[in-house]
Amino acid sequence: MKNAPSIEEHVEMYRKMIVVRRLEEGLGRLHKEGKTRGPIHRCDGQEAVGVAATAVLRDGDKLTSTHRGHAHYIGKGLDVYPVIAEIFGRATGSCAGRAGHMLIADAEKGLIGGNAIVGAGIPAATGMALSMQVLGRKDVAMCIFGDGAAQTGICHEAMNMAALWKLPVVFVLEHNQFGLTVPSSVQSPVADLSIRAAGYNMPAEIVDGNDAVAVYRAVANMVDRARQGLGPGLIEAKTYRWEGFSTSDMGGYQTPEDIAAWKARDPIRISYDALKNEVGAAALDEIEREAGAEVAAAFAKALSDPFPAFAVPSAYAAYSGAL
Amino acid sequence: MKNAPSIEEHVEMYRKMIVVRRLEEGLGRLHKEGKTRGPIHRCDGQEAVGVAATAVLRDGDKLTSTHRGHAHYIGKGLDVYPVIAEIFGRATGSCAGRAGHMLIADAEKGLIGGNAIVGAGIPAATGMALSMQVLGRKDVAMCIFGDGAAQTGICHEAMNMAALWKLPVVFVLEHNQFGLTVPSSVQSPVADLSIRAAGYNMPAEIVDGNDAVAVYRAVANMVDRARQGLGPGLIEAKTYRWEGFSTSDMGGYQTPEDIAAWKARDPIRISYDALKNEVGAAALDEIEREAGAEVAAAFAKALSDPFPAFAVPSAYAAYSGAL
Amino acid sequence: MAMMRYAEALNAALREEMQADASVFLFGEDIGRYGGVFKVTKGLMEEFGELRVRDTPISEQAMTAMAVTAAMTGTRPVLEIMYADFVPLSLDALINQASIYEYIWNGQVRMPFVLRTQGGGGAGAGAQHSKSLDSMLAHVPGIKVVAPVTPADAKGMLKSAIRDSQPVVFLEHKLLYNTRGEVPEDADFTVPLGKAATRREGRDVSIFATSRMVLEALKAADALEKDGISAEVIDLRSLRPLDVESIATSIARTNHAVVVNEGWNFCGYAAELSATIMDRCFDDLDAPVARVTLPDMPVPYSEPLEMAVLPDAGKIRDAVLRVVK
Amino acid sequence: MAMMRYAEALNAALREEMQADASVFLFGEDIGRYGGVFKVTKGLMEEFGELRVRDTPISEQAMTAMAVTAAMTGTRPVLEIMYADFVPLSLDALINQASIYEYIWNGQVRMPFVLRTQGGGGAGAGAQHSKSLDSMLAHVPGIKVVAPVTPADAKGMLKSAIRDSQPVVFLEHKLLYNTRGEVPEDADFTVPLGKAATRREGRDVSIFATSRMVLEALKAADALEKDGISAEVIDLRSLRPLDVESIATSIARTNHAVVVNEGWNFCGYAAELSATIMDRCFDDLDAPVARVTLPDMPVPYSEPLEMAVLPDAGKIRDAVLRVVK
Ligand SMILES: Cc1ncc(C[n+]2csc(CCOP(=O)(O)OP(=O)(O)O)c2C)c(N)n1
Ligand SMILES: Cc1ncc(C[n+]2csc(CCOP(=O)(O)OP(=O)(O)O)c2C)c(N)n1
Ligand SMILES: [Mg+2]
Ligand SMILES: [Mg+2]
Repeated sequence: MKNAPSIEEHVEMYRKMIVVRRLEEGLGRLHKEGKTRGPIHRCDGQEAVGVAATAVLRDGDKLTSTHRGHAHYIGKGLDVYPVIAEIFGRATGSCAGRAGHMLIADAEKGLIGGNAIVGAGIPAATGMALSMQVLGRKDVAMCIFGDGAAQTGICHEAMNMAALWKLPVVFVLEHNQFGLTVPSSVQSPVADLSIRAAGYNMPAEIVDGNDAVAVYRAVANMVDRARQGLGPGLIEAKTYRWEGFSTSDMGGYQTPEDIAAWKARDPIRISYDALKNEVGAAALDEIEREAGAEVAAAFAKALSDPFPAFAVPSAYAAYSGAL
Repeated sequence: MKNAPSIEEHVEMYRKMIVVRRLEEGLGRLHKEGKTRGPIHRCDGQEAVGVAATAVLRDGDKLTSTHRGHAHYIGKGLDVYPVIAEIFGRATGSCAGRAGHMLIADAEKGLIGGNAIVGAGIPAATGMALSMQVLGRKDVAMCIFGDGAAQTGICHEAMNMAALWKLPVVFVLEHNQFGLTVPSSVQSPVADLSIRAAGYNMPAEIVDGNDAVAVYRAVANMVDRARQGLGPGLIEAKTYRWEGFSTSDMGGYQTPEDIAAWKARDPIRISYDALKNEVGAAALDEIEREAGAEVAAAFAKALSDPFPAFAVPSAYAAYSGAL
Repeated sequence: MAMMRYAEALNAALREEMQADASVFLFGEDIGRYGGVFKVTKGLMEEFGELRVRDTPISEQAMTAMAVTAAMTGTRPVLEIMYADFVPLSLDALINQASIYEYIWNGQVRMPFVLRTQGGGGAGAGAQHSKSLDSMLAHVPGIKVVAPVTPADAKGMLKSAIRDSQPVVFLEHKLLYNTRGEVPEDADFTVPLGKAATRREGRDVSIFATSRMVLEALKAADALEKDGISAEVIDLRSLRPLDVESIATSIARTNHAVVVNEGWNFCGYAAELSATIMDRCFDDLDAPVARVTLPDMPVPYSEPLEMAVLPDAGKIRDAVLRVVK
Repeated sequence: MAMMRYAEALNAALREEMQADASVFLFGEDIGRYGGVFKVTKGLMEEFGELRVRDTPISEQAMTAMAVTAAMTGTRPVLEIMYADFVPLSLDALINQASIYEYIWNGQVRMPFVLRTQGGGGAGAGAQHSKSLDSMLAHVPGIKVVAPVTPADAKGMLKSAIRDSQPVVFLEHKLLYNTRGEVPEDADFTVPLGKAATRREGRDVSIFATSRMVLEALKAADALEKDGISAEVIDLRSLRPLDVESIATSIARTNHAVVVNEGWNFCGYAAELSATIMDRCFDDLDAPVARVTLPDMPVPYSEPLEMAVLPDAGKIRDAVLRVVK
C-alpha cells in the first residue's frame, strides 16, 4: 500500500506511543501528589496522531505543536528525559526550564515548537514553509493543531496563503472532539472541519486518528505532495482525549460512555493487535517494559535535577528594565 | 418571481444608482481640481450591489459598510448632501466632519457604519445580529464587504459564529475582482469565494452584481431566512470597479479590455433597459436629470458650508490628555 | 456583608446585574456549562439560559469586535477573554473600533460593554499565560480600565462597569480569585470607577500599586515599619481614568513615591504613573519616583526564575529604601 | 551622496540588501507589481522576482506570525504593514511569539525580521489611518523599534535593521516619504540602531522628538530663537533601545526637557521618555518634563480638527515656554 509504514516504523511508533502514555500517566500521578506546577495538558488516548504524523518527517522538516504536545515532541525525536526535566522546570530541561511543557522546542530536531496561543502554530508552520520555498529547500513544515484552533482567524489566513502560494506545509488537525471543555458542536456548525479545505482549493482527508498506520499513510501522502512543490494539504484525524483538558480541569462534561467507547479503541492496543502477528506479542511486551523503564528512569533523574539560576538574558538586557 | 422587486422599487434603485454615480463623478472632478483631502474610494460600475442589497432592508435593520461605501450609504437611505458635506469635512456632514468618507454612520437609518479596517465590518454586523438575537428583535444585520476582506481572519471567525448561533445576519460579498491593486487571483486560490460558506454549513448564492434585480432577489431570500431565525447566508455579487482603488491610485493594473467589457455591462444601463418598457424612457431620463440636479445642488451647498470648530470631546476629556 | 472569595464576588455582581437588566449578556470561552476556567460564571447559564450565557469558539478577535457593536445596538455584553495574554487579539476592536466611534460619529452611539480578563504571573503558566498588558489597554482613549483587588471592589466595580455607558476593560488576576473578604450583599452596592483607595496611611513614602501588587505593597509596608519607615499604600483600582488628585494629595504629604505594576517596565503602566507624578507633583518630590515592574523580558516558567522576575514585597521594599534614603 | 526622497532611500536600502543577501525577501500588500502604496518597493519585484517580492492577501495577523518563523528558519523577511493602524493585528505575533522565543528557547533561535510600517496624521486619512502606536510597539521586550526622519537615516537604519539578528519594527511616516535629503550611495553605509542624533545644539532646553515631530521641533527651535531661547533638538531615531546617555548628557547642560511624540499621551511613548528622564536626570531638572503629544482622542477627519489635535511646532514652542519660564 502506498506510503504504508514498514513494520520497523510501526514498531517504533508503537514504542513512542507507550513512552508518551507512561509520560502522561506519570504526570497525572505527580499532579495528584501536588508535585507539578501550572497547568499540564495530557494526551492519553490520542497518541497515534502526533506520533504517526511526525514519523513521516525528516529531521530537517519543521514541526509546530500546541499546548498538548507531548506526543508531538516524542514523535519528532526528543528524548523523554529533557522533556520531563523541562516540565519540572529543571536546568537540564530542553529549554533550561524557561519554557515549561506548553512551549518546548528543540531546534535541531526541527521542533519549533510548542505554542500555548491557540491557533498560533498554524501560521508559524506556514511561515517556515514560506522560508523553505524562498530558499529552495526540500524540507516541509507540519503543523499539528486542534479542532478548537480551527476556529481562529489566523487558521483561515494561514491556510489561504499556504494554498495560494503552494507552500510545503501539511496541516494535521487533531480532532479530539473538544476545545477546552466545550464539545466541537458548540464551536462550529460542521462536524468535519476538513470540508473547509475546499475553500482553499486544498486536498484533505479524514482518518481514524487512533490508527497509527492510517494516520501515517494519509499524512505521508500529503507530505509527499508538499515536498514535490504541489502545495499544502489537510489531514483531519478523529480521536478523543481520555483525560480532562488539563490537570486543572474539574471534568464533568465528558460522558462515561464516550470515554469507555474510545478507550476500547486505544491506539496503543490497535497497533499492538496489528503488530503481534508480525513481530510477536513477546517482543511487543518487551518493548513496553523497556519504554516504561525509560520513562520511569527519566522521571527519577529529572526530578532530582537542579533548578536553573536566574540571569538577565543578554538579548533583553540592552533595554531599560527593572532588574 | 419570489422576492423580485416591484417596479417602483426597481425605479428607486435606478434613481439611487444615478445619485451614487453622479456623486462619484463629482468627487473625481473635484479631486482632479485638488479640492478633496485624503484618499477617496469610488464605486463607479458597482453601484447595483450596494443599492440593491440595501433596498431589501428596513430602517431598523443594521448595515455595516467598508471604505468604499457610497452606494451602501445612499442605498440605506442617507441623503447625498450630508454625505458630501462629510466627505469635505464640513460641520454639516453626517458626522460633523469628524468621520470622513470611509467612516460615515447614521444610526437612525441603521447605517453603523463605514469601516476602513478591511474585514472589520464582518464581525461588526455579526455582533449587531447577536444583540438582536439576545433581545429577541426581528431586525437583521447586513455586512457588505469586499473580496479582499474575505481573506481576513476575522471573516472566518465571524462567519463561523454567525452560522453556529444562527444569527440574523446576511453577508454580501461585493466581488469587484481586486483588493487594493492586486487581482483576486493573487489573494486567494479560489475564484468563487462563496464556496467557503459550506465550511460553515451556511447557504450561499452567486449573482450578477451588475444586475440590481438579481442582487435584490438573492439578498431578499437570505434576509427572509435570517429574519425567520434560520441563520445567516452569503451572497457573492460579481462586479467590477471602473476607477482606481482610490483617488491616490496610479492605476496601470486593470486592462483596458476588462474595463471596456464591464462598462458595456453598466448596472445603470441594465436597469434602464429593464425598466424602459415598464415606465418609459422619458420617465427614466427625467429621473436621471433630477438625480443629477440633486447631487449638483448638494455639492454646491456642501462646499460652501462651514468647517467644524474643535472642542475636546467630553467622553474623552475625563482622561489625562495633552490639550 | 458576607465573606466571599473574589471569584464569588464577581459571580454575584454578574448575577445581580443580569437579574436587574435583561440586556446584559455574557459570552466567552467555556463560561457557560463549565462556569469558566476560574469559575466566575458558575451557575449563570443554568439561571439565565444559553442565549444570555454563551460558550464561544476560540475567536477572540471577532468576539471583541462583536461586543463593541452588540453594545451599540441595545445590549450590555460582558465578554470574558480567558487570559490577558490573548488581549492583543482584541486590540484592533478596542483601538480601531471601540475607541473611535463615540467621537467620530458625533455621539450617535454608546458602547456599554465590559471586557473581563485576568492576567499576571506566579502560577507557573509560562510566557504566554502570565502577562499584564495594562499599559497597552490603558493607552486606548475612550475606554476605561479598572483592576480591583478586594472582593468588595471586585463586586462593586464590576457592577459599575456593567452600568457604565463606555467600554470598560476589567482586569482580574489569577492569584486573586481565591482571596477572601467581606462583600456587601445589597444589590445597590457599587464602587465608582475612577477613584483610588488608600489601603494604609503613611508619612514617609507613597506606594501606588495596581491589582495584586497592592497586596505585595502592603506586605512591603509591614516590613518597612520595622525599618522605621511609614509607607502609605494606595490601591489605584482605576487605571484609566486615573485618580490624579489622590496621587497628588498623598505625595504632597510624603514627598516620595514608588509605583508598582506587574507589567513590563519600558512604556509600561508604571511609566505613565511616573510621568503623571512628574507633571503634577514635581515640586513636592524629594527624590525621583521609583518604578517596580516586571523586567523587560518574558515570564519564565521555572519557579525560581519566575519568582526572580515578578515584582514582590521584597523588591518594593528595596525600592522604597532607595527612594527615601 | 545623492539627493533622494525618503521613499527612494528606503527603496535603495532594500535593493542593496537583497542584492547582497539572497535570504532577504519582502512581502506585504500591493508591494509587488504596484510597488507599494507609498512606492517604497517600486521595481523590486521586477528585479528580484515573485518569490522574493510577494504580494499578499489582506492577512496582517498571519503574515506577521509568518515573518517570525520564516526568520527562525533561515531567511530575513521584511514585512510591510501598510498602516501602523493595522499593527494591532500584528501584536499577538510580536508579543506572544517574537518577543519570547530567544529567551524561552534558551538561545536556540534568532528572528532577524523587519516589520516596516508607516503611521501618523496630517493627510486627511481619518481615525483608522492616522495613528502612531509607538508606545505599544516599544513596550514589547526583545524587539527593536526605530523611526528614522532623514532620508540618509531611512536608508542606513533600514540596512542595519535587515542585518540585525533581532526583530526590528521600522516606523516610517506618511508625510516623510516625499521629503528629500543627501543619502550616501555606498553599499557599506549603515546607521547603527540605538543612537540618537543631535539635530540642533542649544543651551536652554532639550527637545527630544520622534519621527516627523523632529521636523516640527526644528521649526519650533527656529521660532524660539526669536523668543531668545536656545533649544537643542534631539532626534531619538531609535525608540527601543533608547539612547539614554545622549538624553542625560543633553539635559545635564540644558536642565530643561520637552518630549514630543505623535502618539496618544496616556501610557504613550512620551510617558516613557518623561519617566526615563525622571529616573536618570532628576537632579539636573529645573522643571518637570513637558509632554507634547496627540490628545487622548481619535484623529478627526476634517482638516481644522485634525490640525487642532496634531502636535506641531506651535505646540512645542508653547511647551518650551512653559518649561523654561
Ligand atoms: C488564543 C487563545 N484562546 C484561548 C486559549 C485557552 N485555551 C487553551 S487550549 C484551549 C482549547 C483548545 O482546543 P483545541 O484546539 O481543540 O486543542 P485541544 O486542547 O483539544 O488539544 C483553549 C480555549 C488559548 N490558549 N489561546
Ligand atoms: C486591515 C487592513 N489591511 C489593509 C488595508 C489597506 N486596504 C484598504 S482597502 C484594501 C483592499 C480591499 O479590498 P476589498 O476588500 O476587495 O475591497 P475593495 O477596495 O475592492 O472594495 C486594502 C488592502 C486596510 N484598510 N485594512
Ligand atoms: Mg480539541
Ligand atoms: Mg475588492
